[in-house]
Amino acid sequence: MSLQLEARQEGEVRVLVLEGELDAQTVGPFDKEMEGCLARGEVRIVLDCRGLAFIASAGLGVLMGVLGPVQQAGGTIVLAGVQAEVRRTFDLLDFSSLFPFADSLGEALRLAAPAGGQG
Amino acid sequence: MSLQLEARQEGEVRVLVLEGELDAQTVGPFDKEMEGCLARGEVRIVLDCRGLAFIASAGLGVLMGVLGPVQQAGGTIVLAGVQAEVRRTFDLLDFSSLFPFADSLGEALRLAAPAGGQG
Amino acid sequence: MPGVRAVRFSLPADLAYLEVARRFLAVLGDKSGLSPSEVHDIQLVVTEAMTNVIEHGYGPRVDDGAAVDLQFEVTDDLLVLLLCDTAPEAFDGAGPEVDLERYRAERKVGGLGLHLMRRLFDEVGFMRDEAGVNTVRLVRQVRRQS
Amino acid sequence: MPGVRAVRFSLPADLAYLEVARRFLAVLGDKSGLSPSEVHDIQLVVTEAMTNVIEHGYGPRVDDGAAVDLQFEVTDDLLVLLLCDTAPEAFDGAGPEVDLERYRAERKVGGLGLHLMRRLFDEVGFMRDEAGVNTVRLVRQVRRQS
Ligand SMILES: Nc1ncnc2c1ncn2[C@@H]1O[C@H](COP(=O)(O)OP(=O)(O)O)[C@@H](O)[C@H]1O
Ligand SMILES: Nc1ncnc2c1ncn2[C@@H]1O[C@H](COP(=O)(O)OP(=O)(O)O)[C@@H](O)[C@H]1O
Repeated sequence: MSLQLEARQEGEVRVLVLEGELDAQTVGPFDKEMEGCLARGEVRIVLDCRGLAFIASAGLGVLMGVLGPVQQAGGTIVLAGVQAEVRRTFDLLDFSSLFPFADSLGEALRLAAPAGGQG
Repeated sequence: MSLQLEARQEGEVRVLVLEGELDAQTVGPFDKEMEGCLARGEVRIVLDCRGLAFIASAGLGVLMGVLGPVQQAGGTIVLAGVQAEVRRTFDLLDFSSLFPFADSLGEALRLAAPAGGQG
Repeated sequence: MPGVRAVRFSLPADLAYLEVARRFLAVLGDKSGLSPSEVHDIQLVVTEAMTNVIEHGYGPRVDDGAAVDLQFEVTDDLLVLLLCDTAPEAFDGAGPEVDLERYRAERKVGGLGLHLMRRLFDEVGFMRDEAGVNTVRLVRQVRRQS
Repeated sequence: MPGVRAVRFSLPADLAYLEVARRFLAVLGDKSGLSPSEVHDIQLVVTEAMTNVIEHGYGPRVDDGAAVDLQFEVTDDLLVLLLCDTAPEAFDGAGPEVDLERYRAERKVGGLGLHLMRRLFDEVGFMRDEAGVNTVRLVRQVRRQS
């Protein structure tokens, strides 16, 4: 299993569901998906991380790589339901301030929607 | 953890609850408990195996060691709620016919009680 | 179908590590796509072989650095397990077949471990090389999750 | 409190085995009485170090038998991890500190792995011996489950 990836559209928001563990072995499909969003101009992104148990720097590298372009295009990347251990990795790299974290998927969708966090 | 052992009396039946894994490392307390039962004449024994995930030959050796004396004293050893993998080890050694297996603890208690399996 | 290239691990020659061996084997079996019941058989056989190495091979006066080395490999249709130790005692696998009747009459006679190993694996070999390394080699056809 | 005498394991130098390494470390951490968060830190650091050995040390032309050897040891209050490989490339751990600003501006620049290793462990040492064995040595105080 390692990493399961699922994408769906919710109004103007692209939702990516991550389940499993994100490391250099499993990061490929996630990278491709994020680059695809960027290429298609789908820059309001929610990552549903409730099922994500682990993230290595390879996963953070992808996120950091797309964050700038996403923001320049007026978009955002909201992280929903991040588990404590995944959050810890963001904290260790001082990356937590760069992303909105939402406890629930609903809150994340509100933050990512046009009227929401990017106001 | 490895093996948790709990003993209690239910009427005339001694109930031993086994939780975890029974191997050469963890068999000591179980051996002692069974020998204690035998010494005290508590020969109507139910082993509650619902939480027992693994048994090695060391555990079966103890059982086989006490079975004869227990039966000679008019007693019985009933196995309750044995998981498939533990049962498999009994089967592999052709020991399954030597013990009454009960699906539930209630059935095991009936089989072990004076009016039960030992008639 | 996934295989597992040779993975080796080395555990202290101490019964307290039987459980660690089983957990490691569960990880490797899972990675190889083996069924839970196949994983159980592997755990059982390795528990028996490792117990024997510790109890009979090294014995009670085992020194602190003594280890049991395991190798796990799954190819397309073959599972190969190797257990290596440097116990002074050589063992060729010979011994009386287990006798169920004796088991009932006497108390705690041995022989169940080897019986299980032979019952569950197609090949159960014992070797000792010139360097004093003892190897138990266990081979069987892979039965995968359907 | 339980410790763990040195346990070693050897995995193929293949990113597909990062997950196996993490599962093994979870077993050993659990056996050593480490807290889940301590186990996570160990998994993270080993994932980073092993990824580097595979991607930078061995590189894309790695041969099939190449391995990464891990050793895990917990004494009373010290956790020592060793990662050994025989990659041709020597590495001394030198490199620019990670720059968060550059990270925002550029895309996928490196340096996060080493940063995490240094952030989480008291000692992060890189060595290469005459036999061509590279060792990463990671040491930190144990934080146990309360
Ligand atoms: N690794 C070994 N080194 C030395 N002797 C062994 C080894 N494995 C098995 N034996 C011998 O074979 C006998 C049978 O082993 P086994 O079937 O596992 O039963 P048990 O260990 O309960 O006696 C042991 O009692 C021991 O004398
Ligand atoms: N084991 C190694 N062998 C050779 N070079 C290495 C090794 N580990 C790290 N490096 C070098 O150090 C750099 C920084 O590593 P790291 O912080 O993990 O980031 P990344 O791997 O994402 O580049 C790598 O890009 C590589 O050049």
